[in-house]
Amino acid sequence: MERYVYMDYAATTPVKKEVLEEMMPYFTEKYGNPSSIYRIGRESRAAIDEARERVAKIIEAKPKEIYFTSGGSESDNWAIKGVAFANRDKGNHIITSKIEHHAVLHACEYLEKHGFEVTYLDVDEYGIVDLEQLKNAITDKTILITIMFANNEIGTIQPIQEIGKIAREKGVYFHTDAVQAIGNVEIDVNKLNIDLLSMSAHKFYGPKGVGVLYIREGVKIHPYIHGGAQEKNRRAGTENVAGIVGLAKALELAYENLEEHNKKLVYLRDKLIKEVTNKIDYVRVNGHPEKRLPGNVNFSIEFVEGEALLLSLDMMGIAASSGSACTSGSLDPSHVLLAIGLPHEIAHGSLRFTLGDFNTEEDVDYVVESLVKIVERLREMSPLYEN
Amino acid sequence: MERYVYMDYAATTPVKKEVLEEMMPYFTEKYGNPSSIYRIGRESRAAIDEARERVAKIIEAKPKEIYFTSGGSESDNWAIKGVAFANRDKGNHIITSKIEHHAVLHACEYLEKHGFEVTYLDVDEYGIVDLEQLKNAITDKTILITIMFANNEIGTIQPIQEIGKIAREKGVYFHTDAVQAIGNVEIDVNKLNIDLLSMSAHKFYGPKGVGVLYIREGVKIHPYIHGGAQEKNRRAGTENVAGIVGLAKALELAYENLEEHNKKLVYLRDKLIKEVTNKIDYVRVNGHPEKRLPGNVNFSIEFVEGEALLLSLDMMGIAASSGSACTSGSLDPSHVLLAIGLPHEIAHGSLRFTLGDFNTEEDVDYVVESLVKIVERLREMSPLYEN
Amino acid sequence: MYSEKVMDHFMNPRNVGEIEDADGVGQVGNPKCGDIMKIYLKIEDGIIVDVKFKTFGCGSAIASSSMATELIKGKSIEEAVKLTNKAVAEALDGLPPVKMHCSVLAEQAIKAALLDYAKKNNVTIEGLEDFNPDEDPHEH
Amino acid sequence: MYSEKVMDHFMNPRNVGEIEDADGVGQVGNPKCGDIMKIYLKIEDGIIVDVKFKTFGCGSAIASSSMATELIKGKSIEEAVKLTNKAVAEALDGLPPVKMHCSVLAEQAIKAALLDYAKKNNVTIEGLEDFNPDEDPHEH
Ligand SMILES: Cc1ncc(COP(=O)(O)O)c(C=O)c1O
Ligand SMILES: Cc1ncc(COP(=O)(O)O)c(C=O)c1O
Ligand code: FES
Ligand code: FES
Repeated sequence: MERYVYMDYAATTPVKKEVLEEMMPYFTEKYGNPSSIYRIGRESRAAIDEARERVAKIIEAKPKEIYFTSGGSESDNWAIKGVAFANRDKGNHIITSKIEHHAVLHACEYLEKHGFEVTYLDVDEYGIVDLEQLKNAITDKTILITIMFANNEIGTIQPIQEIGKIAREKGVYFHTDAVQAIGNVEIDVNKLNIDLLSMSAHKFYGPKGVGVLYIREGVKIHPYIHGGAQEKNRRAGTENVAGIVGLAKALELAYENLEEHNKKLVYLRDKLIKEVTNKIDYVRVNGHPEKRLPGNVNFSIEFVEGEALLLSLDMMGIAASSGSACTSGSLDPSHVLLAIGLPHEIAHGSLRFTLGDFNTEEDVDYVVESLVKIVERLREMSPLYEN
Repeated sequence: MERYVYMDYAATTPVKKEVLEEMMPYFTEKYGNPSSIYRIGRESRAAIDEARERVAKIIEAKPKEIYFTSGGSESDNWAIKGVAFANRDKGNHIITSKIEHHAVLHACEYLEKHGFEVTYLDVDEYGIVDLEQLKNAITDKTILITIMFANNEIGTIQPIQEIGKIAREKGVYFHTDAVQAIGNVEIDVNKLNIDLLSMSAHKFYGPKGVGVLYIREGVKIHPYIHGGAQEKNRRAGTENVAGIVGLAKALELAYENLEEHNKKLVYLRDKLIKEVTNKIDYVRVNGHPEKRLPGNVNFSIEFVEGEALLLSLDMMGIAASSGSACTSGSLDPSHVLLAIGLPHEIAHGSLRFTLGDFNTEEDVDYVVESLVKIVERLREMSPLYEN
Repeated sequence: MYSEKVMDHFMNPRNVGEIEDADGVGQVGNPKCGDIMKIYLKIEDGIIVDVKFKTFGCGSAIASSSMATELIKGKSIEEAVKLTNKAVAEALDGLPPVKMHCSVLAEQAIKAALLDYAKKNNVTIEGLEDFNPDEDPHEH
Repeated sequence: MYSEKVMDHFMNPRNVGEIEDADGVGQVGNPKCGDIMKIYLKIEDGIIVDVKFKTFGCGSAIASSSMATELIKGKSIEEAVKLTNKAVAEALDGLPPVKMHCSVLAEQAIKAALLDYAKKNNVTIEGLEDFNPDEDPHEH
């Protein structure tokens, strides 16, 4: 099988050529420590400061509100635990949703063991949080609302503006895990009343191991990694200069022709959904029909199991995922699919395709064609399927 | 001034060509998420597993005891806070030294705010911790001893084996910040009774933004970054595959011809010390005469101030540092120099040269020659100097 | 992740299907856990002359079914009842630790089919005394 | 980090040295803090006809001394006493925030030298009433 079709862009992306090119000098010639006073140190410092400005511009933030981290998971942990411990005197209540990424959920669970109370909001069948439940959940002990911008499994985009408005009106900080949304959706932290926002470069054609936490000026938050004076004394550790430069460049590229990019992805996405649902019976499309990420497709294919689907696809040279790539070590069905009301047996047959910049219409055709064969084969083996 | 002499290898190092070469494929072709089941995901997983084995071998650990992090600061924070909170039921006392890196000191200070007690051991004039004081400090509430392997400013190497022995005898966990030592000193975690050890790739010709925490099997420690199941559920976040591969390669190279490398550095180091102390009066060499890192030189030059020295050196194309590069945002003299008993006014005139693989004898000559001129010029301006 | 043997038995499973007039049929697993294994046995003179399976489950569940059926085909009931999940996993050149329970499923499905045979024919099979087909082999 | 002007005044400082028979000498700072600034003034008919400095301190302290002496040379006492640290920093095209106090040091050293002149000559200089040369401009 010569063909290789990567359709797991939500798991990670390749670094774009232009991004890698900007990164390269910072490994070898421009290797100075940004905290150093001499020329090559100042050059690294300047590169980071410039990256900070480039990132800030895209989300309409101030450069000094951008903090570089080691990725989405660190950003989520920092945002949630950092705000929680810094505002302990104000209250101990946090609101999140049932379909957050594990970086958010497990940070919240950790806080529950340390005297905090967490409300996990329900979502509807499409994966959208219940705004009334949110409003009712807020008490005078609530210090943080953390709701993801877009879901990594089913692609559902939350009503972030409304959530931001509610949070602002009640004087509660609002953090959003935008790891999946950034690069696919326009984000203006001011219009949306976002106080903290997480990103991760490898989800938008940047390198792995670098991310951002946006922290609105004035937000009370503790540092999470203590040590040197980097990042204005808020995030210690010698800066990953090459990674930071790569992140900024990748983000710029993503927003350079966002509209075109999204138009193409939506076209491919809808084609994939249409053809698969036409050609295979007992298939369900998970997530919201319109409020979804441009590249996200999430099916439940009855009577077959997700890993068996993935393995078969891999044998045909197709890369896809079942549930979140981050938790494929686990055998339990995805908490997201259960939260939108799928029965266990159907959740087990879930299959996620996430399209990206390098996918073509032929890729979609090939995936449809392959999937039809694979499902047929697996269903023939399945004791649950009667044809 | 055409010449450029980098003598700040303790601040950071360039990535070696061979290291970068091994990293490159993981940015573009081999970009799969290591948690993914398909081919390019499994290839990334295999690369990480291999890196883990390569690192383990060098410090005589088991591969499963190696955890990849975002750098030395995260490793230190994780080791200290992770052990502290996981062993809270056993005790709340931690022992460290006065000359640790800020990543250790500030993590300890954070714990002091959260109900822990910390003993900061004194050091002698050479920067060596007092073993008697250590023994006496241990109580039945002591859960962790964290002492750095080698100091980043003055290069002093601690009696790690003795410290490990004391810790083991008393049943207390022993963490060592080996960020400066690794790549310069042979380390066998078993012989030295080390339970946890931090490293950072960019200090040994690897990339910035990736590190290791070695955790001996059986050590009770909490995860620090919560989320996905990566690193056996102990450190969440999509792995920095390229960085991890680079770290392993760089570490291997460092130990490939350690003896030769060290011989060369010691020769250059001793030459630099000898010539500077011969040609400039009122100069003090800080740190231990023998128990010091092969590349470390730390002077105190009286009647002149450190930053003025650095700026002048930079104008001559020489990169050096004063105190720790990580804290050059601060105006206070280094806590390390104060701890070894230097008066403030002398600490302010401190100057660190750290030699590395790309330095030559000509570099040393040029530095000596330049420094003589610079000190003369600055002393002429100084109201403290009478000639 | 998986050995070549596992992938071979997953992609080209042996003995897939049903036996219309099976002498023993066993089903274990639970669709809620994402796995069901059903084994059909044809037994003549104490010998398993034919065996088929249907499996809803992950790759290693399918491979384990395939391998397990191969291992008991043509064997006596006494031999079949002694088949352990370890033997199945070993024959597949190993399974990842989190996937060992898929081989347990295969062992149990065969035992369940043998138990069904024993009940239908009013015989007892040594080694099945403690077997409970409804026990869940999953730790998750 | 530093402007070109700062680097120029650091590398080629103006008015370095001492004045043997100075009419006013001021010294501020503290070696413990890593900075001492000493200013020598030669004053004739209320005009600063010559000024020299010696400084132990960082790059911006040296540059500030150099710039400050340039700014008051040839000026009247009244003008000199009005010299602010801001004016020094501005003339240097700015200083990093953490280094602003180095310019304060320069302002104070000049005031201290003027005070010394006033005391020696038994005059009062308007604008020096509240000046205390021993106040530490460092926040650290
Ligand atoms: C002794 C020591 N520990 C920890 C660190 C922190 O490492 P990093 O900056 O890579 O996080 C450093 C370097 O800055 C160091 O020298
Ligand atoms: C929504 C979401 N949040 C957080 C993360 C964690 O990001 P990273 O793996 O880069 O730490 C991911 C990706 O795995 C994600 O999809
Ligand atoms: S059948 Fe449960 S994971 Fe294989
Ligand atoms: S004189 Fe104190 S830092 Fe400049």
